[in-house]
Amino acid sequence: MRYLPHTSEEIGAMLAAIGVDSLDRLFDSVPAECRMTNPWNLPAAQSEWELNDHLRQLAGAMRVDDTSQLLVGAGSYRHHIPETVRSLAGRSEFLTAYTPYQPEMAQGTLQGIFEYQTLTARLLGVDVVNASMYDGGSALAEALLMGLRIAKKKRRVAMSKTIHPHYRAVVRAYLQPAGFEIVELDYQADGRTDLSGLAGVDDLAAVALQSPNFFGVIEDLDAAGSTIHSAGGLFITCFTEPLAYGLLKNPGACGADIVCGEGQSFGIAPSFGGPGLGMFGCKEPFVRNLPGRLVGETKDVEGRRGYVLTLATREQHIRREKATSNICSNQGICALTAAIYMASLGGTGLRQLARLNYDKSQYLHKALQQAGARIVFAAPSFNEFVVEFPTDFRPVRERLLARNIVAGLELGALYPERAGQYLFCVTETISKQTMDAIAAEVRA
Amino acid sequence: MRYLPHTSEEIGAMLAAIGVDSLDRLFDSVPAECRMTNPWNLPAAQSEWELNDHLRQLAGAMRVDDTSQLLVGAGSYRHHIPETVRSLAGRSEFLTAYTPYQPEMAQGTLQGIFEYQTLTARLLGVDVVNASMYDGGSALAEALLMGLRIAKKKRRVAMSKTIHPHYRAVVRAYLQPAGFEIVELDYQADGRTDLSGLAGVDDLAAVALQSPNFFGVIEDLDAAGSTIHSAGGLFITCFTEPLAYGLLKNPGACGADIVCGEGQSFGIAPSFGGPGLGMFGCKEPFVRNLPGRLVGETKDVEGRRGYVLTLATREQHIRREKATSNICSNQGICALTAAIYMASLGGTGLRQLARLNYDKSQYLHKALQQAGARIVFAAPSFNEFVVEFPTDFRPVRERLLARNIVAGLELGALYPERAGQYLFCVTETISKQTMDAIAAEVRA
Amino acid sequence: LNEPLLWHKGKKGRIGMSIPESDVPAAAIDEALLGAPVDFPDLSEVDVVRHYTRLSQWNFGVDTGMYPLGSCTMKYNPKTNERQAATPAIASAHPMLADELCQGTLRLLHELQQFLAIITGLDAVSLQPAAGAHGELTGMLIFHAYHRSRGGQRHKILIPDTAHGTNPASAALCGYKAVPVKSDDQGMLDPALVASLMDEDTAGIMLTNPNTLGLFEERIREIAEIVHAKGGLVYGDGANMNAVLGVIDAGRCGIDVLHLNLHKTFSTPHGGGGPGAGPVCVTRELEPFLPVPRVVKEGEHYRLDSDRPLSVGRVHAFHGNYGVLVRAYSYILTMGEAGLKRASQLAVLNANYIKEQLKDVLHLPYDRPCMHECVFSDRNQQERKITTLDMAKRLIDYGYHPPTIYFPLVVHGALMIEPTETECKDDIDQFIATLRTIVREAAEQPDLLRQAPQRTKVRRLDEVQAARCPCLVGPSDN
Amino acid sequence: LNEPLLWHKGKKGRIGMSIPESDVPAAAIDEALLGAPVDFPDLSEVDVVRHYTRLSQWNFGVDTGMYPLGSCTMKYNPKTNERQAATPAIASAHPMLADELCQGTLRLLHELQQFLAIITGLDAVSLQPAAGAHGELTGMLIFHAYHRSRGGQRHKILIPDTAHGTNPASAALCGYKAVPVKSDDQGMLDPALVASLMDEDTAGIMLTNPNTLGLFEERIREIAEIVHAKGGLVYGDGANMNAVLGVIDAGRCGIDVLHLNLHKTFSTPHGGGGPGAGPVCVTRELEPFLPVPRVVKEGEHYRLDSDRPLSVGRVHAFHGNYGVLVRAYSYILTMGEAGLKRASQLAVLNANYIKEQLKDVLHLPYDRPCMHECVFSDRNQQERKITTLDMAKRLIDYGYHPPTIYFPLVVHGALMIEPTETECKDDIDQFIATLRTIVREAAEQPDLLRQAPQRTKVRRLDEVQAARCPCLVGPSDN
Repeated sequence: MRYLPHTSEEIGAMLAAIGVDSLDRLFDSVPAECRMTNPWNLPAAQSEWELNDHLRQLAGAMRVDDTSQLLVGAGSYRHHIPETVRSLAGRSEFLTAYTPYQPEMAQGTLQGIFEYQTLTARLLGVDVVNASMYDGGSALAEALLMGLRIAKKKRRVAMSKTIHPHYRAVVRAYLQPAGFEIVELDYQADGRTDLSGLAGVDDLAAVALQSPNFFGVIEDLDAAGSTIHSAGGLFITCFTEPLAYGLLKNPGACGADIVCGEGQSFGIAPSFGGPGLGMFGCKEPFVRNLPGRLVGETKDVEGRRGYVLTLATREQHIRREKATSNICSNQGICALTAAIYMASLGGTGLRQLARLNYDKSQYLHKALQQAGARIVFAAPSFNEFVVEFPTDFRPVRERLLARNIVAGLELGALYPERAGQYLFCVTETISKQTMDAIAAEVRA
Repeated sequence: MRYLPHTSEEIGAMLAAIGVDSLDRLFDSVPAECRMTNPWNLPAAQSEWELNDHLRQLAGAMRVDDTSQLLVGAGSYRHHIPETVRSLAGRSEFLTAYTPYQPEMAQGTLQGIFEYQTLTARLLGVDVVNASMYDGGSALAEALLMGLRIAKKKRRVAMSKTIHPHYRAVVRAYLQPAGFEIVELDYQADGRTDLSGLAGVDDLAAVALQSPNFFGVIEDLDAAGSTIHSAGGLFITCFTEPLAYGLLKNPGACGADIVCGEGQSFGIAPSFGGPGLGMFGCKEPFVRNLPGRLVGETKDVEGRRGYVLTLATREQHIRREKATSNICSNQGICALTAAIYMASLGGTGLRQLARLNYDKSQYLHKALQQAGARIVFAAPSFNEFVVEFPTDFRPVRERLLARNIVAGLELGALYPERAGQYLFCVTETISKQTMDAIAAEVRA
Repeated sequence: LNEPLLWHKGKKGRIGMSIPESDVPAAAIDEALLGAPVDFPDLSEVDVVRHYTRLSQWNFGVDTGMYPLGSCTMKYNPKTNERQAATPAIASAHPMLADELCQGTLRLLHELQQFLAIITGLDAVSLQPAAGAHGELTGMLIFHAYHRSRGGQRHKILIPDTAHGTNPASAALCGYKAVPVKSDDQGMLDPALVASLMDEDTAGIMLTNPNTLGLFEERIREIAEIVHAKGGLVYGDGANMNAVLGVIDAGRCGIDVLHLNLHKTFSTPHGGGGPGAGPVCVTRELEPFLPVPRVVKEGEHYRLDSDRPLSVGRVHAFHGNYGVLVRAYSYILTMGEAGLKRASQLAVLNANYIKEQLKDVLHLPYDRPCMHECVFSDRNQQERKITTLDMAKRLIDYGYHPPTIYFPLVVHGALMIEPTETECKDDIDQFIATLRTIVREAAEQPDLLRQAPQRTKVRRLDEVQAARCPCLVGPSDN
Repeated sequence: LNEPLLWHKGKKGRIGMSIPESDVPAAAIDEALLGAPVDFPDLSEVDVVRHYTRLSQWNFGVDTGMYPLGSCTMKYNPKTNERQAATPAIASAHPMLADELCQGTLRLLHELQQFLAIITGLDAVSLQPAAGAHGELTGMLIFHAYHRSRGGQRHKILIPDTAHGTNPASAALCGYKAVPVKSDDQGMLDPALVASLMDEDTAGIMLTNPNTLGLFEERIREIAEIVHAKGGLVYGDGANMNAVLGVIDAGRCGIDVLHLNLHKTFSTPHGGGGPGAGPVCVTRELEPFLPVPRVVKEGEHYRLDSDRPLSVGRVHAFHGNYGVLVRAYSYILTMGEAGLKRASQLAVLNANYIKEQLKDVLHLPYDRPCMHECVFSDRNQQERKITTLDMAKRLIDYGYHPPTIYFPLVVHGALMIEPTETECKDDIDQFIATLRTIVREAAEQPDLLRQAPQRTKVRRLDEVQAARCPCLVGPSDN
């Protein structure tokens, strides 16, 4: 077996040095009643070539694949990924390293993450960003927990119904066992969150909004911030499409106290939903409440600049019973990937790409309207929007699928009140030609 | 443009430092009558994503591709390539380096090539091996030129008609302008070279054989060596399938003076015929006649082991009018790839894989015989052999092609006397199932 | 060679990637929505390539050399796993599509769940947790949902001092108060002590087995019976599963919930901190509480099922770190049953060999057969005022990643060595010889250790300063 | 860190790759055919991975930093080119299949031929030559076939001292005797001198333009007319084409045959020595002599044609270094017309900028506008007995690959700097500053240079010893 280097002579010599006469005897401390007795009957070991064939077969079972034109976002976005990003993030010195507990031999990871924190902070308009969380959903849950920690005795949070339904499910799973109460805020006819209900809520630690929200609608964060702060809550925002902030005013500038979301858009393959990248930042005063790892700058004994994991006292290594969070890893290589992607785009490219997503999305917006469809929400959107068709869209969608175009996501399962409406996403990967084909098929 | 870093401000500053007022003025030394005046009308610059699509389209135009079962060798072999080989040889420190003219910053390439030379020498049974040549064909031409240099005044060489026809074409192109004479040796009914004609040839510098030869037949190198040496020629052997020497007696052990051939089988993708790897070695007394680069071991000023390019006085850098060869590059990364592959196989794996090729080839051999086909040559073969079918094979081959199986290479274009006969190759990539399918189709 | 920070490179107007030409008209946008341009540096492609190539050269990974980081299981990360995860149809798979459009990715989920159930001896698996600690949290959510379903919520949980570090925090998230359980002088849990602490307000116990001393909890079954008798559940932290593949059956041990670390036992790369994956395996009785959606197979069709009223809900927006799951699946298929079992045998062989070859020079607090890792301490070096940290840093100068230090907490000055099965005897012998050299240096030239490392890009860093005045992002106007 | 030679690693019985299980019976084999087992070391996969990962760390490539190696054009090698060349259907394409089975690969050949013809201003192209020197040889074979076709073979060829080093050897392979042509004190060829040497036994001239001094041969057209008038042909070594894309038209210059180095001008990686590719471009008149097979397009179908009676034959077993051709094709499509032309402008800008910024401290033998590279010498440093070699080695300590040294031969102690267009001004400014520092060190602390390099894995190596007692392979019984 190519991963197991031991020859039988070596095993013999090592057993002799240990003073045991067989490999089995190494496990004498495991009592019989704890032993595995059933054979596993796993599939026979496959050669590298059989494995390649097997995965090719699984890939062949995907009706939608990388050659499809995909107009679905809803928390996972197909953007172009430069070969440089794949190639650099794949360098084994990054990929096969552990958490940088020995900073002298991990300055690559550490400087890379420090740069990630910095670029992400600039993108989101916050003062500090951590070294990343699991994903957008758990990041939001952690943000609300953080809000509750900051607010000390308060036990209630609110979140908008326009937040990704899966994220809200994660929040519920995280918050309910400890007995926190969650208020869900409904949305207005224009697709933005209705904050009017907040007035009557007391004991409110924090309120969370998503922008662009699940419907693709850009929330009025400026106004929301004032309302939420007046209601005595911390203002938390989340996102699923960070590219939006290449064009739109960022949450920090709108007064958000904690900003989190999913960074998969930035150079990370969708991979059926993971690994992604929980981006997470906040205003400076809250830095010691921040969950997750942080990389900080310092100096070595000779005064040279260097980077280390820092503020670990918040973590479980040091005072395990006092830890403020159980998070003890980050999505390291994903954060580095996003940093490489952000560096490749640059400020100029970021604006240009964000603008392109917006323009293309607006193009489909209009083309569908001209084909007789209705854009459901009046508030502005970035690269996603909800559409209602004059007639049953299902056969049209099926015909488009036969042409390898995946036209939108039906909303009924997630929002019963929106059954028959579709959430469309248009990124730079979608050509005008595809959008024209969709409009033509709607008309047909 | 992402490969061109200059901003217009920078260009302005640099022009000012040079004292020229535009980029065009940098080319003032080019007279008008030498200038390019036609527009090129090249296709518009493509984005990385358009390029991906474009190559995908070219790939789509391949009727035979990586998913096909390919039973054709004839100088290019499909073997499995481990992901490790791709991944390591693709490391940019290897790939984007130049020839190791500055050995202090190229010890990776140099030690890698030194190891390549060593493993290849062991494989071929020769004393020295160079850092590689362009391919098997040009290596053979260079071997004959080397033979002529060693033999000083002699002007004649002989080569077997069982050498790959393309290699022979290359030899003719290289040798004829300088007026060297080439005798072609016919083959016997058993598929081995007929050396009886050599007796009457004088002025003979060298004789070249291929084993396994183009028909897959294993030549009797021991006997050939004696005959050739008695005729006063140097004994040169070439090969297209180095894997054979994992099982068979190597040419050095059979008395060959110069051994060369194509190393593509060792971890290098066929890539429509190139880049491949001209393997080239010889007995020790001829080392200073060897063309191409050589890496040698030496010591640094502190006595540490290190590697350098050596014996460069044979080369054109130093005494350009006296150079014994115009070769001034090697197939560096291909040689390194082959070394990684040889290291991955090891001696044990090499034997096992060679044996597997032999066994599988013998299986098809028998299956086709049982289906009524005739194995044309009686002499033993390694992983290729020539078959004649009782009836027209073309419709059978077409049906197999429809099942994505490429069954053999018709020989008429290369050997008119073998029209209607097929050269089959079986490597470890061909399953018993495929071979059974071929036999069944022949029977049908 | 130094490499500046990203924002000290570049010039406004450069670009490092291809942006497609627009094929649509520019659309109007409300100016009030627009943000200020984001202050990212503009770099060319070669700027980016060189920046990250250089950064990578300051890093040490498993591909660079031996990484005997105890508890982290830094085994070799096979290259073919990377290839499989990059399969275009899989890497581009969208997580929100209808089941019939993504049967391939669903099938892989279903098969991997089955493999992990078989391997652990438990009955049902959720692949959603994105890391070990996330698996622990999921396990605690299951404890909580289970007790709630039985009507009476509980408020405490037993956690031995030999359990993994994140266990208390994971339990706290569910409102459980951690009750510490001390290990005995053999590093073992004492059933009598557990019995004295276990009561009907205690949700159960969270233990790590093999524990963080690298020792097998021999009386686990007895302990489980005590906990079960009081209506509690047993959580087994499976982070150390690499020691006991094919040896233990978690079900027969009495474990109700167990998480695995795919980035440890199942060879997926650690990526400088993640992503990992922490699947949770449970008994049949607890299956209804697993996160949704569940992948179910109906005939030859795979389907996502969210209709599980007792479920804890979702712990991840989608299906967990799917790309990591693909790598683990690839590893399991490559190793097969015999290979996986052999891996544990050799991992334990390597650890015991190191233990035997070093225990005459390094203090071994628990001198008994270990599993896949062994724990020394710096007690023998104290007289020269050499610490575990000094020895660790000196190993760097010899080209090794240091072992885990100062963990587990129950050993003062711990040095926890886990070689893994992918290290060969030659390399282990060389590592042993190096540590013996360092021990000699500690006695004869202790300053060599205190000044280490010397050959790295930076030397020892001021961590106190970093934490006192945190500098977590670069300056914003440059 | 050191890394032993491969054969000092491993243990008999290990394996580093997957070998399929046999699904057929073992066949009989004549024992007389069998060889002794080959003495390769047996290694595990991780042994192999670490060995080559470490070796790679001792190397310096374009991705590592600036590589201003004159005449070699070490520009950035785009990553997307690697992806395209690895396209499975292309990388696995077999070269002996019928045309209708491989239309995709044939189309690429045909299009690339057309692109290169357009770019050079010549009419027909063969992609078969596997390197620049191979292209030269092919060019000489064409010269030879051309003269033979006209009935009279010729025996001499003119080769300026500013031509590339391999030119004489390439010509010698065709039996031509090289007649050297001295350049004038401006580094230029003098038409009068050419006229005096050219006769009807001379096959033609082989010149390099821009020449190896980085200067454009201004009187090339006049020279070509002289050669043509005597029935000779003009070979243009296009290795320096990176300077003049879109500027010169080889046809209008009077060049009959020209080779390109795809691994220079067209960005394909050098691979530590190869593979390169050296396509040959010719005038319509010489097309019949190009190597076979030719790719021809008939309607929408591509076909290989070998029926060319005047052809020089084959110079490669198949289609040349096809994988390299794919990369060049990818580069041309990415750059487009404007991008390629811009590349030459910026390459020349960078070289002239360096020349201007250094000529006050380094001796510049030919002080005139250069093309894409500039040539200094060590004359100013001679008084301190500091050589070009010393300065080059000192650059290594500062993290740069040194320029080309001691070439071209017409400049004593030459230091030949070619920055290429992919280096940005910041990095060039830093390089200039470093060279200025080294010049200062040469005056003030010359031993720093003589002892350089200090920071590399090995220091200066004994090349004399290596050549005197060559050790070209490792010992065989270890």
